[in-house]
Amino acid sequence: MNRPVTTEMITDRMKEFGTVEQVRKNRIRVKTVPDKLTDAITTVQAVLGFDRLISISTVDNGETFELLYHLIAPHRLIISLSIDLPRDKPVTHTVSDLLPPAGIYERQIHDLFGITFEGHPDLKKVILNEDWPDNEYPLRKDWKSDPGTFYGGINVERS
Amino acid sequence: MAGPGTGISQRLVNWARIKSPWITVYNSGGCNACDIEIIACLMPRFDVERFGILVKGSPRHADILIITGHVTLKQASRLRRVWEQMPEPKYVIAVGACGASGGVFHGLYHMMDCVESALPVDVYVAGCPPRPDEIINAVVTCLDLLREDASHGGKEWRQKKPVTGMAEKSPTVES
Amino acid sequence: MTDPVLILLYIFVFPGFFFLFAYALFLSYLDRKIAARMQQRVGPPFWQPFADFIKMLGKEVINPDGVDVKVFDAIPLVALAAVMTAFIYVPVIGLSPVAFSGDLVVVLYLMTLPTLALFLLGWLSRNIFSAIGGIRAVTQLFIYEVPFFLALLTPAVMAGSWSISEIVVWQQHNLWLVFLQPIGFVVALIGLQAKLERTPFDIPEAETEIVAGPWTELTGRRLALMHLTSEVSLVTGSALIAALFLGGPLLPWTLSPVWLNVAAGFGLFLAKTLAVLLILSSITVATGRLRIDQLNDIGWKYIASVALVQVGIVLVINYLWVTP
Amino acid sequence: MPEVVVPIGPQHPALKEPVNFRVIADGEKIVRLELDLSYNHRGIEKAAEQRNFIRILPLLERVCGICSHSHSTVFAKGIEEIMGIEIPPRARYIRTIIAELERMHSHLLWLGVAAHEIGFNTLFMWTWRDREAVQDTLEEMSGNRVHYNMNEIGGVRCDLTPVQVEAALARLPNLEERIKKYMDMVNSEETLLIRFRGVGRMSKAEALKFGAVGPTARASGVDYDARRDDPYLAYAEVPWNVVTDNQGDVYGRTRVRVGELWESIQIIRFCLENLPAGPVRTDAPKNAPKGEIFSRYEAPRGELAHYIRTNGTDKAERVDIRSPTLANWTSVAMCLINQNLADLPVIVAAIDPCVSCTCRMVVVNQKGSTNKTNSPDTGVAVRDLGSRLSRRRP
Repeated sequence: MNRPVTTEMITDRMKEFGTVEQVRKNRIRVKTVPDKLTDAITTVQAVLGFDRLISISTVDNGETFELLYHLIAPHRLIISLSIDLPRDKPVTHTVSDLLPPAGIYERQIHDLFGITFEGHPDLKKVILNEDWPDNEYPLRKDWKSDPGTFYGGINVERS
Repeated sequence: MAGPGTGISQRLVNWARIKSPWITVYNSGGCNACDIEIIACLMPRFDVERFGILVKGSPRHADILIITGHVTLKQASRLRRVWEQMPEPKYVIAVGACGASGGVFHGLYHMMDCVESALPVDVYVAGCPPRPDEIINAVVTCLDLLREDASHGGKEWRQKKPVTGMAEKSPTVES
Repeated sequence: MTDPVLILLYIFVFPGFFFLFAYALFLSYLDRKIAARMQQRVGPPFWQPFADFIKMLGKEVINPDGVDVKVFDAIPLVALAAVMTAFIYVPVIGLSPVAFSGDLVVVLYLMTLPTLALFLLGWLSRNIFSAIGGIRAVTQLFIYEVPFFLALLTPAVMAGSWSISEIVVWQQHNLWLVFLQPIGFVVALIGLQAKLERTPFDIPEAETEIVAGPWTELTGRRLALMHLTSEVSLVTGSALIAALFLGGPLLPWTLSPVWLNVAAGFGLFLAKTLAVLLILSSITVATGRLRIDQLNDIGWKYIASVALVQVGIVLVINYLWVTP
Repeated sequence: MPEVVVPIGPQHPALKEPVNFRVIADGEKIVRLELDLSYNHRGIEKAAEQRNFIRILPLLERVCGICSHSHSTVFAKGIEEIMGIEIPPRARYIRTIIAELERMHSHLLWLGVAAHEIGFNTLFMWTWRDREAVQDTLEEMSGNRVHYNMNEIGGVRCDLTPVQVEAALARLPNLEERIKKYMDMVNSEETLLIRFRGVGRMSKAEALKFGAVGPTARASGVDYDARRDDPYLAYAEVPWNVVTDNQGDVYGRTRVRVGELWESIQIIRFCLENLPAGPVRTDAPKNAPKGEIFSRYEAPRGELAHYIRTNGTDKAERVDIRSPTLANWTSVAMCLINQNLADLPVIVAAIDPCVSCTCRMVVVNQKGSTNKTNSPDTGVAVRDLGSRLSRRRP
């Protein structure tokens, strides 16, 4: 990058993808729509020099799932692209071709939240026991673990 | 020669079993704090080799199986399989609060609740994580159990009520 | 020394099997103690190897399914027998009564049997780790065998006879061979370290890569016998090197009463084997494990060529020295 | 030799923690690798949503035994920023001291385990003997050798008395001299060099592409360090510098870690010498206002990130833990292609995996073949044990 990238540059560059707000000194949060996500990431990677995906965080806020993609750049600014997915059809396109580490995080999110990522090379059950029933997604808010017998016959509310 | 437990050769074998207990460590899903405390036992400060305790890689060579951490669902069958691979006079030590009751992770959804639910445990060690000298003390109590069992001819006399869930349908490991 | 009862006594009791069993356990204890003290640990007590051996005998024997149990039991016995008979030919108190010209070759052959036994055990126990361990044991055998034999046969060439006892007698009149052939001595030590599969060369039994290599499926008495084989071959190897290079158990001058002479010879034998053991232990402590392909490079490029150079030097010396 | 599948299973002497590798090896060369990490999945994030801010810190500390202070500090730091409270300077210094002591004991532990992987047990014994000095200091300060439980929302649980400060300062010179010895041992010891140099090499571009973090990335020249990029606790006021190396292989990672050991000692000495006076904690409100934060921390293994969202109650609505080893698994899978089978423990140990942190993720690596690969679990059929215990919603 010939000239240092400033937050103003990022905010006006990303305006076209959705509402941009500066959360903290070096944190920028962009709220976009699922289908604009892939080219948002490509512009961020190509133009603004964000080269590393830190992580993908997911939050279940009632009627939608919110996915946040955090990227970092050599100039120490962090951008978080967030998208909302409807609860009944949580489907979005994978980004693991653009960012290889995303392959890991997407499989985890699929397992714990049930969000399917199209085009993911190998979206299989990953972190739960082989015998875990398929349509149970533990990290969803409405999922309560089986208040059944605590092992040994003592009834305990299980978190 | 007198009964099983009193012959000269039997006493020699008992002496040898007490003098050279070989252990193998299995982390069945814990936070590996207990693991690093067990490895600290081998180090120059708490050197356990002076008691003849060696850490062996494969369960085939070990007498005592030390389990650290609680048992996650996925670990249950593998833990059971490792336990079955050990040759007979074998003992199990469950280390830490996780081994006894699941500790901080008690009641989480991807976990069985204590080591006892997967296999019969002989000695528990309190602490999260227990200090290395407490772990050595656990091995010593395990050896006392061994000395008592030798005089009664095996572990059966001491086996309390069969472990719930395990006895009524012992898991068939498909060969 | 031709009285059969005395020979039987020699083979079975004193420098024979009973003494060898006790001395092997003692050397194993010393080896672990030296290694522990060098790592600033206290180290095991005196009776530890004996307790390990008896405990392993008392353990349950598990036969992995699909394994021919009779063969699985026979192999450790064959390995132990081979190494123990090799010890008879090495002079312990004076010259060995059963020595014949060419017993050096017999001893070297008998010393390689444990490695083949390890390979068979690894291959038989149908476990992926032991199979890989077995293959590594044999590949390592090819690498260190040539330089080891070269290093041990040059003393025979210099002393002009293939019997260990005669080499020892030859060394009484001339210098010890360790001064005449220092390179041969070093190569022999490295070869012995590789034959006993100790740390720089313990690739077959690499504890952190393939669980326990060929030893994985051994339990109970088989494990006890294989441990004993490795300890006995430690004794035989160090006694062999002590005899060939450090002058063996004979004093340069003979003391008046015969029993004092024999006792002094035995003391020399103990001192020399302990010296060799100290060198081997410090090598074990000071180095980490090599990879099989690195061992291949080092083995053939350096050790084998150095051994050849040693043979060349010996031939030249022989040629100059013999002709008056 | 046809392709051989070598399962390095959950129970393996090289791996101190349960991770399952299915290595497809052709002779001694590794062709493909499938990891299965989910043995340690405990469901901590689900439990974290049910615990208030006092009960959550012990749980978060036990995500991983070796970097326990990291997890509780990154969470406490995030919540304090959401609440907008400022912890007293003395508490910041004490947290930095404990953080750096934990980094030292983690790196010394790692150096020993790496030497053990190649069979060099002497260094294993020596490094762990010196680690006992760090453990004693931690035990004096916090009462426990591994889980220190020093953190509290709004400050530190217990203060450092002058006697403890003197005792800690007295131990530093001996540690410094030992670390100097390890530094030239790592550089000159032939038996280490022959097994570490040129093994598991990763270029800077690959490190960035596969998202490597911490010493693994810094050994390939990637200059990221959360302590300097997002200065937190007392790192802004302490003179220290980031250790990077451009070797990119296991040897480079060893040098970076030993260099960081040296830096930690200087940080600890600086913090201990000018420890500001004053209170140790401020009283924090019971509920956190509605908000979210992406709080980052430089754990011994790499950059640890917690995404915390609060909803005005005294419980966190969502805690998303992304641990450093989780990011390193992709890069280690790539480094392992066509290396020797004998090098697998060394390369895996080189990223200092803390499987308890990564209670997620199977990474499946493709070696140019078709993208479609799977990871059948080698475990035994679990019909009998697992199915009876799995959870059915009523």
